[in-house]
Amino acid sequence: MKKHSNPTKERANLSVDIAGIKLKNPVMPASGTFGYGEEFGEYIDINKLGAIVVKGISLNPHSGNPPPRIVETAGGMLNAIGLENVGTEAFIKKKLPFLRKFSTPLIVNFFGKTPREYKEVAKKLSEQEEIAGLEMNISCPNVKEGGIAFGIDPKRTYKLVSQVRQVTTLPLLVKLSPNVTDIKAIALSAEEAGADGLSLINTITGMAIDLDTGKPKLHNITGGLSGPAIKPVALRMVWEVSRVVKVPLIGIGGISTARDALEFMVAGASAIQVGTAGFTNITIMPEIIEGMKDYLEVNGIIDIKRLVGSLKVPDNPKN
Amino acid sequence: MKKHSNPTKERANLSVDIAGIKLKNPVMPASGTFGYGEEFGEYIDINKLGAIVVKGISLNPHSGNPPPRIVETAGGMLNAIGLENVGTEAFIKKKLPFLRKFSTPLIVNFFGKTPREYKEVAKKLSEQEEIAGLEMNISCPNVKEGGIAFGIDPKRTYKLVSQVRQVTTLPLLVKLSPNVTDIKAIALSAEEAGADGLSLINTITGMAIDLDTGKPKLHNITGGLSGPAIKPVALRMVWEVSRVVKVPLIGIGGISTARDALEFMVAGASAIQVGTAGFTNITIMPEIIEGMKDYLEVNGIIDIKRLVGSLKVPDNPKN
Amino acid sequence: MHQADVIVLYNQEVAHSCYKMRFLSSEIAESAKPGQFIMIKAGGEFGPLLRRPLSIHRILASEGAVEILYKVVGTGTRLLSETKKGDFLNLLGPLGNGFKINTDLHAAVIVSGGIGVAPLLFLAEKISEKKIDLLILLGAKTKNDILAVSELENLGGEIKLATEDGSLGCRGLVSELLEKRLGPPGSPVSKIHCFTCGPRRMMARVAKLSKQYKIPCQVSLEAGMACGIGACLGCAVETKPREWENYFASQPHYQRVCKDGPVFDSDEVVW
Amino acid sequence: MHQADVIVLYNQEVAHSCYKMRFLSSEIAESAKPGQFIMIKAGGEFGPLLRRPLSIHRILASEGAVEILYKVVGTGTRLLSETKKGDFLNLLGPLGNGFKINTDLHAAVIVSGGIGVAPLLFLAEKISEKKIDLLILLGAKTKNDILAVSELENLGGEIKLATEDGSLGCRGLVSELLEKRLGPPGSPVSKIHCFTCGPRRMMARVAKLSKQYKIPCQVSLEAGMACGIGACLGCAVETKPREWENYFASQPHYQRVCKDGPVFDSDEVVW
Ligand SMILES: Cc1cc2nc3c(=O)[nH]c(=O)nc-3n(C[C@H](O)[C@H](O)[C@H](O)COP(=O)(O)OP(=O)(O)OC[C@H]3O[C@@H](n4cnc5c(N)ncnc54)[C@H](O)[C@@H]3O)c2cc1C
Ligand SMILES: Cc1cc2nc3c(=O)[nH]c(=O)nc-3n(C[C@H](O)[C@H](O)[C@H](O)COP(=O)(O)OP(=O)(O)OC[C@H]3O[C@@H](n4cnc5c(N)ncnc54)[C@H](O)[C@@H]3O)c2cc1C
Ligand SMILES: Cc1cc2nc3c(=O)[nH]c(=O)nc-3n(C[C@H](O)[C@H](O)[C@H](O)COP(=O)(O)O)c2cc1C
Ligand SMILES: Cc1cc2nc3c(=O)[nH]c(=O)nc-3n(C[C@H](O)[C@H](O)[C@H](O)COP(=O)(O)O)c2cc1C
Ligand code: FES
Ligand code: FES
Repeated sequence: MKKHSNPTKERANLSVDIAGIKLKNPVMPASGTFGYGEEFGEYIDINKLGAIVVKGISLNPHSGNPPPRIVETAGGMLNAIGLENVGTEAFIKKKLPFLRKFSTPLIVNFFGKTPREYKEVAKKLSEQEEIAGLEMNISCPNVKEGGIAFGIDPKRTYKLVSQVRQVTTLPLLVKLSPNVTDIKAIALSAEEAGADGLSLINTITGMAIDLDTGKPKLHNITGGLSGPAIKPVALRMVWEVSRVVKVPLIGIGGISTARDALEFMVAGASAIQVGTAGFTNITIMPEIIEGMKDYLEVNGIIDIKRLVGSLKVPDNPKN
Repeated sequence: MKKHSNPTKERANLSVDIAGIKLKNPVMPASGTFGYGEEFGEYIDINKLGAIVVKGISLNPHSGNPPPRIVETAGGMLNAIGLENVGTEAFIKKKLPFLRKFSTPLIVNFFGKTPREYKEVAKKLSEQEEIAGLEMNISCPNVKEGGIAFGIDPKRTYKLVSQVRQVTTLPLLVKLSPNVTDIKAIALSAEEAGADGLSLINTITGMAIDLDTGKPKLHNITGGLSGPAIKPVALRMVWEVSRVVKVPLIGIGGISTARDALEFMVAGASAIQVGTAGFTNITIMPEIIEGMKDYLEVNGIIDIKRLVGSLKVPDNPKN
Repeated sequence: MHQADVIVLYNQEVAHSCYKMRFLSSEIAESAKPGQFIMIKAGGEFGPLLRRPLSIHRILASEGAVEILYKVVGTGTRLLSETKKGDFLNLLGPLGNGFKINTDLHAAVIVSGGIGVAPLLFLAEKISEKKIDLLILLGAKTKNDILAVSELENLGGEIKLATEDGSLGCRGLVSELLEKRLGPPGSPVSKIHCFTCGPRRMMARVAKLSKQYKIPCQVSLEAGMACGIGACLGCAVETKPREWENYFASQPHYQRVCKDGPVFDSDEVVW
Repeated sequence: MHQADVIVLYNQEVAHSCYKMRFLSSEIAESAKPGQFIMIKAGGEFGPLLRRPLSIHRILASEGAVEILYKVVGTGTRLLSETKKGDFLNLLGPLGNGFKINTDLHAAVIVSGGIGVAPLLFLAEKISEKKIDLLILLGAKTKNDILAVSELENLGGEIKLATEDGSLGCRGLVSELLEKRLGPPGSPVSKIHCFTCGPRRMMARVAKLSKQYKIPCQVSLEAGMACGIGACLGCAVETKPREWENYFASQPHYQRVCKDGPVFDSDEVVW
């Protein structure tokens, strides 16, 4: 990271631009950990966030998996919520009215069980002017093709993203799964297919067993690992992807402090999302924003954008 | 898990058979965390272990990566040792004499930079009668094919394992990398190519950044994540693989307690390896062995083999 | 509802592996309703990642203090039990909906199993304050697991005990006490409400009895939780869909224990 | 070498963010050599995963007690600083090779930078016991970072101080003190051995001077460690290959700080 002296003690500029969405600061919640905003609204000032990101929406409502749905692991947790959501229609009618009250841009995470569903949801959401951008979750099983996730194969990713691209002019973020051999290939496919930005990472598939009952701890058997445990993997993937794509990245995975957040930006993320950490500390996002500001000012960095991708490695052209 | 009453309080039978190697108990060190045995020999009774597994050996000595080579993360650590080892010849001359003193079977982990090297090492090691089995690490970059790891592609895996299979009659374990989209496909390829057993998982690639210097914390930039943080991922992969292959599995990843070890066996492992946990507690392996025995006896399970793959899920044929 | 570091005033073992803790929080003391809970971060920075949900056991309004009653079952509760007077604990609360005490309620029966008494003392106090007739049925495995008896006795209502091993009160299940009390099926038991908390199977039995006798019954459910505020959907419990919720069609219907509960009408729950 | 829970006798801040801790361990007290270290699990079960390496600062043989001197720089040392008298700590040691004190040694100079004095007090005591002439050069950033002076003074040898800001002793680097003391290059300085520990750049300077003056010099190095016993190869430091090790050919040559060190001949190290 380049340090610049800041004798006049200006306040650091934390604003960033993600795929045309202007953010006051790079900090936003991770989809599925912030409900539809209402739940956290009682505790924090949503206007202070960089963006709002809501629980993944599908065309029709889903009731999700039977419990138990969550289990704690070392430095992390597994969840198998099963994509429970109210569906596009109810989201627009019942959830949007609350969300439109804020000056903070709204990013809607969505998914489908078939490419058609993906397109339909994207289309319907794009008609809502309160929505600043879409985040497309491609880690879902494709029911048409035997339940294998869309986002684990570059070709499938390309096809799906292209189709969605055609139906929306909103900034389109594609959220990548870490459960792949080469996340760069998936990222490149998504970029080529028209993604305006990439969010990474989603959860890593894991499992927990209750020895005393001999059963899995989650009804769904496997679940997605999140939290500090996955931070090193997320950071590596952000760095790998940042070296091959041109679109901006949103770094996600185990971010719990301002330093974590800044590390992701040094690795190449233009913004970050906070998920699991919000469960332990409900005011973590405002705290991270303040902490980032303080760090930048103490170190004389007047604009956070200078940090993005500044990792000092021998072959980094950004240094 | 099935419980059986054990009124006579027999001591539980912990012995298992892995690919023809008879183990007193299912507990062994993970390659690279136990040196060449000498280091731990001062602290624990090596004769009590199920097997000895040594640091990965290559044809020629490797001096490894420049430091820093390790860094701690939440619930885990990253290492980028860079496969430092004394080479096959020095291993046989200088390290085997110590290792042959024990009644515990010796499993030698090895790797190569080319298929030829893999074969040569396997051949040389197979001539040593002290060696009970080989564990082939296929997560190494293939220098001939542009540095892409052998073990991330089913076809490459099949080819490499077949070639090694031809040069050794020793029990051949193949150690799988978790950095893949579908570990089942790699496992099936290795089995088909003649592997007698599979060890999983190796480390997950991760990264750590020093915010204050703006540099990666490891000289090698990325490293392998191990420790409790990865246990849920390892457990999931053992379970997934156990459902598609017939050869025995060795479960590895974050095992730190007897309960952890038993959970891996319930998931489908016939034996387990302990790596990172040995750094915090040097006597962890004897403690795990005792703890497993106690657990089995308290629960009236007279033979540990009954636990293997006993996970209670609706479609498990083993229940 | 707020998140704060609170100071511990008291933390003692009150029965085998059961602890009572008191801490200062005028915010919670002023606003909490019976049946609500708090989410505590056990062990501080290096404890387990997630908060642990614990019911509000009692409010000491004059001191602005709050009591919880908890059983050590794992790492979080063990670390909590090691907390000392003067230590700080981070918590979030009060959370959840709490029990509803209808204004026209004449008589209430509280059925508690084991540590399930935790939220029920607070409830019993509120019911007593309203001069509603109160019968308390306390059940547990053995006499060592019967908790909070003296506090409940102070309220002056009737208390019946049952233990599975017969070491205190009747031998048997607390639901049998309830059954005995309700008389032969068909007996008229009007305007009684039942409130229960305890092991799920016990609550299921109480729910079934209540249904038989047509007594409204409120149950306080448990579920593993991550956020405690309704944001993560981790604490789902299956319930019967209300009519207007038929858009879920053939899918099961879930509610959040943390936000829609933890107290549910026993009729709603799919047992 | 052993792994054990030891009881803490004393743990106090002795200078800004520097602590001295004393614990009972007759095994270590009896067997440890100057320059060896221990690996401590800070924060117990829920502390950071890996042990932390800390030098043996002093042995109190009669009490079977051991002292360490450490600076709070991160989580592990912070948790250590919160340890109280009577607490237990799990540790492994003594580890590593320690300083070699040649039998024919006539005069020794110890060069310490900052917290680098930690292993050097124990060494100075051993050297004093052997009636070897001892000069101690202590350097630090400011006078607040000069540690263990009174203990070193008790040994009766000569002590010179240097601080970078001049707040105590000479203004400047401790390596300049050494240079001044050695006189103009070419001065005859026979049978002196140099022992040093401190920031890597300071040790590199001392190593360079020693080489110039042809004085044998032992340095105590640091590296991030996982196992502390030579098993993981995590603590590599680049050294010059010895002749018979030429099988490494063009590759760099590494040694393990924990097992082959932490004390190395300064000539061996690739600075
Ligand atoms: C709304 C609510 C209110 C509660 N109020 C109280 C209370 O007042 N007093 C009290 O003692 N307990 C209460 N509980 C239960 C309490 O939250 C758990 O016992 C606690 O979280 C266990 O944490 P642990 O780290 O000690 O155990 P863990 O190590 O997390 O688990 C140990 C064992 O307990 C089981 N377990 C963990 N959490 C739960 C749970 N929520 N329900 C059932 N079993 C569980 C685990 O499966 C495991 O077998 C309440 C739970 C909820 C949801
Ligand atoms: C053989 C040996 C003997 C040592 N003896 C002492 C001693 O007697 N007294 C003492 O105060 N310290 C000593 N150290 C250094 C001490 O081990 C580290 O300061 C400690 O491990 C830091 O742990 P932490 O959790 O507090 O910091 P961390 O949170 O792990 O790190 C905080 C900061 O310190 C840096 N750091 C961490 N470990 C080291 C290290 N080993 N060397 C340099 N920088 C590091 C990190 O990069 C980071 O910037 C010794 C180290 C070694 C290898
Ligand atoms: C309870 C829970 C629910 C989640 N739901 C979604 C979701 O609906 N859509 C999605 O794209 N990601 C979802 N995620 C993944 C998170 O958005 C995020 O990618 C992941 O948790 C890693 O970040 P963290 O470690 O900060 O939690 C969910 C995560 C959790 C823990
Ligand atoms: C320091 C270190 C060195 C390792 N070296 C090797 C190696 O040489 N060959 C190999 O197959 N695996 C190696 N591994 C991987 C371990 O054998 C094991 O698969 C991994 O650490 C996961 O287990 P754990 O979580 O119990 O440590 C190494 C791991 C560590 C931490
Ligand atoms: S615990 Fe998160 S929704 Fe209930
Ligand atoms: S720390 Fe493991 S070899 Fe030195």
